[in-house]
Amino acid sequence: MDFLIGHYNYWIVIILMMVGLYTVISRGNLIKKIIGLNMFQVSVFLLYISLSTVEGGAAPIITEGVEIYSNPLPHVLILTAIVVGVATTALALALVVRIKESYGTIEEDEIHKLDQSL
Amino acid sequence: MFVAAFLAILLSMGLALARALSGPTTYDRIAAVNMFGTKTVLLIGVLAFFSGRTDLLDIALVYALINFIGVIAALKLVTQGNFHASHDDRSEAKQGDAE
Amino acid sequence: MGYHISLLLVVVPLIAAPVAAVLPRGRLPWVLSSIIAAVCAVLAGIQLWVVLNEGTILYELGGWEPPWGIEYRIDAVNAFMALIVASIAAITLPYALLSVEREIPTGKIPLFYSALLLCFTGLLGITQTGDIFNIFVFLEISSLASYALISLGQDRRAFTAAYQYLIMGTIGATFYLIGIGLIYSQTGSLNMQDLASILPDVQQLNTVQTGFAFIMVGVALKLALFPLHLWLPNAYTYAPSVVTVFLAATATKVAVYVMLRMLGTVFPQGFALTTPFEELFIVAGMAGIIGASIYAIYQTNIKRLLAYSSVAQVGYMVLGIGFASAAGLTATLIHLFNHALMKGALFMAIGAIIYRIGDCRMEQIHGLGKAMPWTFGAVVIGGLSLIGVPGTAGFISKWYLVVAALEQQAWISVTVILLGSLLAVVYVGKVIEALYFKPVADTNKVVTEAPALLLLPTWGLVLANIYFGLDTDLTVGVAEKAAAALASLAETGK
Amino acid sequence: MIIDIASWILLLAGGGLGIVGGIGIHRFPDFYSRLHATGITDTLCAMLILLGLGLQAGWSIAAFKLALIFMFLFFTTPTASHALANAAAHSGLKPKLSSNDSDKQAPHD
Amino acid sequence: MIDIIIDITLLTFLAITSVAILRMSNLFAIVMLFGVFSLLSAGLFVVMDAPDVAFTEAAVGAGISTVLMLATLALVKRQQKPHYTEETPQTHRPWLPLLVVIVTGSALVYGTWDIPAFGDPDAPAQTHVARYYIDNALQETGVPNIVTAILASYRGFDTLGEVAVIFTAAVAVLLLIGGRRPKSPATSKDKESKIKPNLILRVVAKFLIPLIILFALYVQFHGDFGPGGGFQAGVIFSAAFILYSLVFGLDSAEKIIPANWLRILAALGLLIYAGVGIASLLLGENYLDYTPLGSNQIAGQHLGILLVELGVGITVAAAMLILFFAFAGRGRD
Repeated sequence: MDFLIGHYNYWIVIILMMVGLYTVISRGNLIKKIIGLNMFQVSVFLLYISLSTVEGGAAPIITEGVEIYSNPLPHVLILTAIVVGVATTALALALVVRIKESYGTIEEDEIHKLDQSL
Repeated sequence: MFVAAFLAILLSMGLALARALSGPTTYDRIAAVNMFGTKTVLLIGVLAFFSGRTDLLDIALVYALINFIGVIAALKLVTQGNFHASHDDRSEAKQGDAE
Repeated sequence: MGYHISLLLVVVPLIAAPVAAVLPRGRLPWVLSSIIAAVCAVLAGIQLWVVLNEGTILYELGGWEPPWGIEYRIDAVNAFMALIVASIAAITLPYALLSVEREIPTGKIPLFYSALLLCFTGLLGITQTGDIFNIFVFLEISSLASYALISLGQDRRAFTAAYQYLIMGTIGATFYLIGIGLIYSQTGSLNMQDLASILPDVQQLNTVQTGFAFIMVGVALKLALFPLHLWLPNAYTYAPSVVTVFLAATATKVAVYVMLRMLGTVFPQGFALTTPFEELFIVAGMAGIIGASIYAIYQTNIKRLLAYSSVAQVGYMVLGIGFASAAGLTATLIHLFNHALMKGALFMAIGAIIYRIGDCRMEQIHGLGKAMPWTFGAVVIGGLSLIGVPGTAGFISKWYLVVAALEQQAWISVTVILLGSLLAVVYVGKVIEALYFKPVADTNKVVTEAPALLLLPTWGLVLANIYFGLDTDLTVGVAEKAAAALASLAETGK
Repeated sequence: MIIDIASWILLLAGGGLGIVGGIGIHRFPDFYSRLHATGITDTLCAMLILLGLGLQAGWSIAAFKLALIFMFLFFTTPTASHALANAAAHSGLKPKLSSNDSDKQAPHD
Repeated sequence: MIDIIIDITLLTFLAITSVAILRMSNLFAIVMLFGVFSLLSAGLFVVMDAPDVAFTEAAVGAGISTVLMLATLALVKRQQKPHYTEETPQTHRPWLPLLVVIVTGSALVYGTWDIPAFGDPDAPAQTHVARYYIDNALQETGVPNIVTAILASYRGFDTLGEVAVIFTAAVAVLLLIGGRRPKSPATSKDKESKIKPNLILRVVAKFLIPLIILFALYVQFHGDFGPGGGFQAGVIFSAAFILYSLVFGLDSAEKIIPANWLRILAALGLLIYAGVGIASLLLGENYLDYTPLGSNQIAGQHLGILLVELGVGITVAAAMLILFFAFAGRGRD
């Protein structure tokens, strides 16, 4: 039981990651792929923050009378990773806009067909 | 007592989520997402007092703000179909499709 | 001030990038970028000299001792890689001026150079740092910049190529991030040296092994290891010429470096042997050499042909890593350098062709060998180097690779390496045949030699190919020292 | 003590309203009645809970922040509901009692 | 105990949402649900004692990303295709992705089998480097918020890289969809003369925007003591202008902040950050060592962190606005 509670977070996070990854690699719609990629990344953030949690800990802001803090280092790493995530998303969306403008579609299959027929 | 509030909020979050998933119209989803967001704000507010870290209220504040902007943006997309006009110039958006 | 060189190498282009973005249109952004690249190449040269003569450079960023702060720890490997990246950039930028003016809309040129500088910063940042998370950050700077640069190609397929690269690259980076997280959960550290001292005690844990696997897969995606190479051919084919030159000569090389660093420094030596990874490296390397070379033979677009050949060359490098010996590592490092020279030269020559005739499909260049003798001379010598003809740089790297394979008595690998060269003869032969032995395509336009500003950098690299094929003291000497640095660090586990 | 009890009551009432709203958004037959359920209970529920928390906070910076959140929600929830209903009505969504509205009928432009 | 219940409930909600996103085909609904996904994960970050991360994820994931996705949907539907928001159903080769996912997932389950239990205070992650920060950050930097101390000082170079990443994104998006055609004055005049029916929204927005900007300033300068800092403040600041632009139109927003100013500001923020490092070099210390900036270590660190956070805030705010304006302005005639 302890093992289960101790790992519940990780396993749900793994499920989330895999749903995200599956969305990226199995769907043909370019926007949906990006959303899947985002879900994948956010789940990785959850993994990191799960690693940083300490039982009975408080947020890592030094306060009088608080002894136990959660681990601040993964927080910092994930702050950076979130920024990287939004940067990637913005760039990917911009590419989708351009693809739509030049191909008229955002479906992978149709784009592939258009390229073949060239 | 906080526990009761938590449970109530979680329950209504679940119900809102169910509506957001089931639709059926786009507006239903937006309304449900908005409600979900409000409940998240409250959850964090209660959490802030439960754990005695009132710093967390800043986050609740950001949630409220983001929720508002998200809803406005979604509405703008649904009603106008573009992001550059000022709000509710509907007629223009309809003919603006040709490039 | 000498002490700060390793840092300035990264910060100087980082500061130049935002400046370039706000400069007015015209040639000013190009002037700035060229100066910066030249400065960096000089700095990288000094850095290598200092490292070789005075030993490892340590630099504590923010003045915080590692592992609390981020640390630069420059040994021969870092310095060697930084020199490759910086000197390629310094040669590419003079070449860029005309090619960019032809291929990029005028209004976007300042931003183009800004993105190029950012990409350059990211690559240098990866080579310099001694912190595994810092690698991730700079990896993303260079990746984001390169997605944008690739998408600027003239064909609309550039957008899809960039998109595909973005998706696969981000999955790779995220895998790398997962790997770091898992390693961190069992070690509590992000500093490479610190990890190297902690990991031997925990290396039998599932978490560490899985973390290692995720890091390797993530990096393999970035370096386009066969069969994870799917993004590369399109990206190289449709990117603007300059971008192809720069990325082909540097980006995958830096990813190979990250893999080397992880295997050699961070993880205990022999760690890869406890997992099925060693075999995987050799198998993937061999599959890459054969598979990608065969693909290359069937291409009709020269850029695409060379892109597949790049995938094959990555196979050689990974094969060298797979031997897990000092000789193998030396061969990999030599090939890193030589391949940067030959692919740089080849893609520059292709860029010059595109500059003149706007295309680089096989049927378009039929019989042009006489019209553009210098450009196609560069193609021929680059091609010979790719095959590994004695007297060219390519021969040296193949030679050391074969020696490393013989040392292990890996006969299959030796066969594959030779077979790879044979296949290279076929695809390079196809290009040369088209150039000199096919009748001129019946277009009426008169094709003249490419402008000198394009030819000079190209021939710079071509001559380097020949020079480093004859005089091996520099490359082999440095590569041996670098390989020794990797191997010895790991052996003592310090 | 009195304040504590009052705050508990407010919290509970807010929580109860939240559930009612949740059931409402789930059970009502069409969009407008569902909006009615969320829009009204949401605002009141949020106010009650924030007020309950405010009593806990006393006069402090926390109370000020609560007031700000309160203001935000007070303005945003009804505005959003209003805009939403407005948009739905303009787009031709009719209040009706059948539940087989499909997504496709939702006007996208 | 209640912590764990909330944690588990929110995780379950997340799992449900993610599966729903995978299965749905209406892109608009997917984007809305992604907003929920992001908000939920931000809620989880709060529960797991990571307020700074929650702050950022809410502002960026639920805020900026969602708005950008909606803006993209608006652009993507422009050619009249009846089902622009529907993705076409997938039929081909479903087994390969499934195989990849199963292999990766199993590897992760294998990998987390002997990972320290959730919340274990003796895990290696908690005891090595992190311990040092918790014990010494306040004395060495004078900043009670350890996250800020690490972000801006101990790992300040990472953050410089992060600012460079966001700057790269701005450059990249400008390269891709920034160059918009000059608009004909006639159409914008048309817009001015239109009746503006949604009065309530306008009034409320006018009232809220100053408050939001005030809040952004508070977050910017309060980051040393509570959750927040340059990054979050930058996003909130840009949110105020995004709201303005949504309600009053892009043209009016661009009148307040012209596009080329934004480009200069984004570059300026990055230069401020990098420049602080150069200042430490000139004062004879290592790059980004803030100590020589002040009379003693604490004062120097304080000033350094303040300046650096300012640089972050400026670049982030400008870059976010560049992103939004580029998407919103695309396709404007």
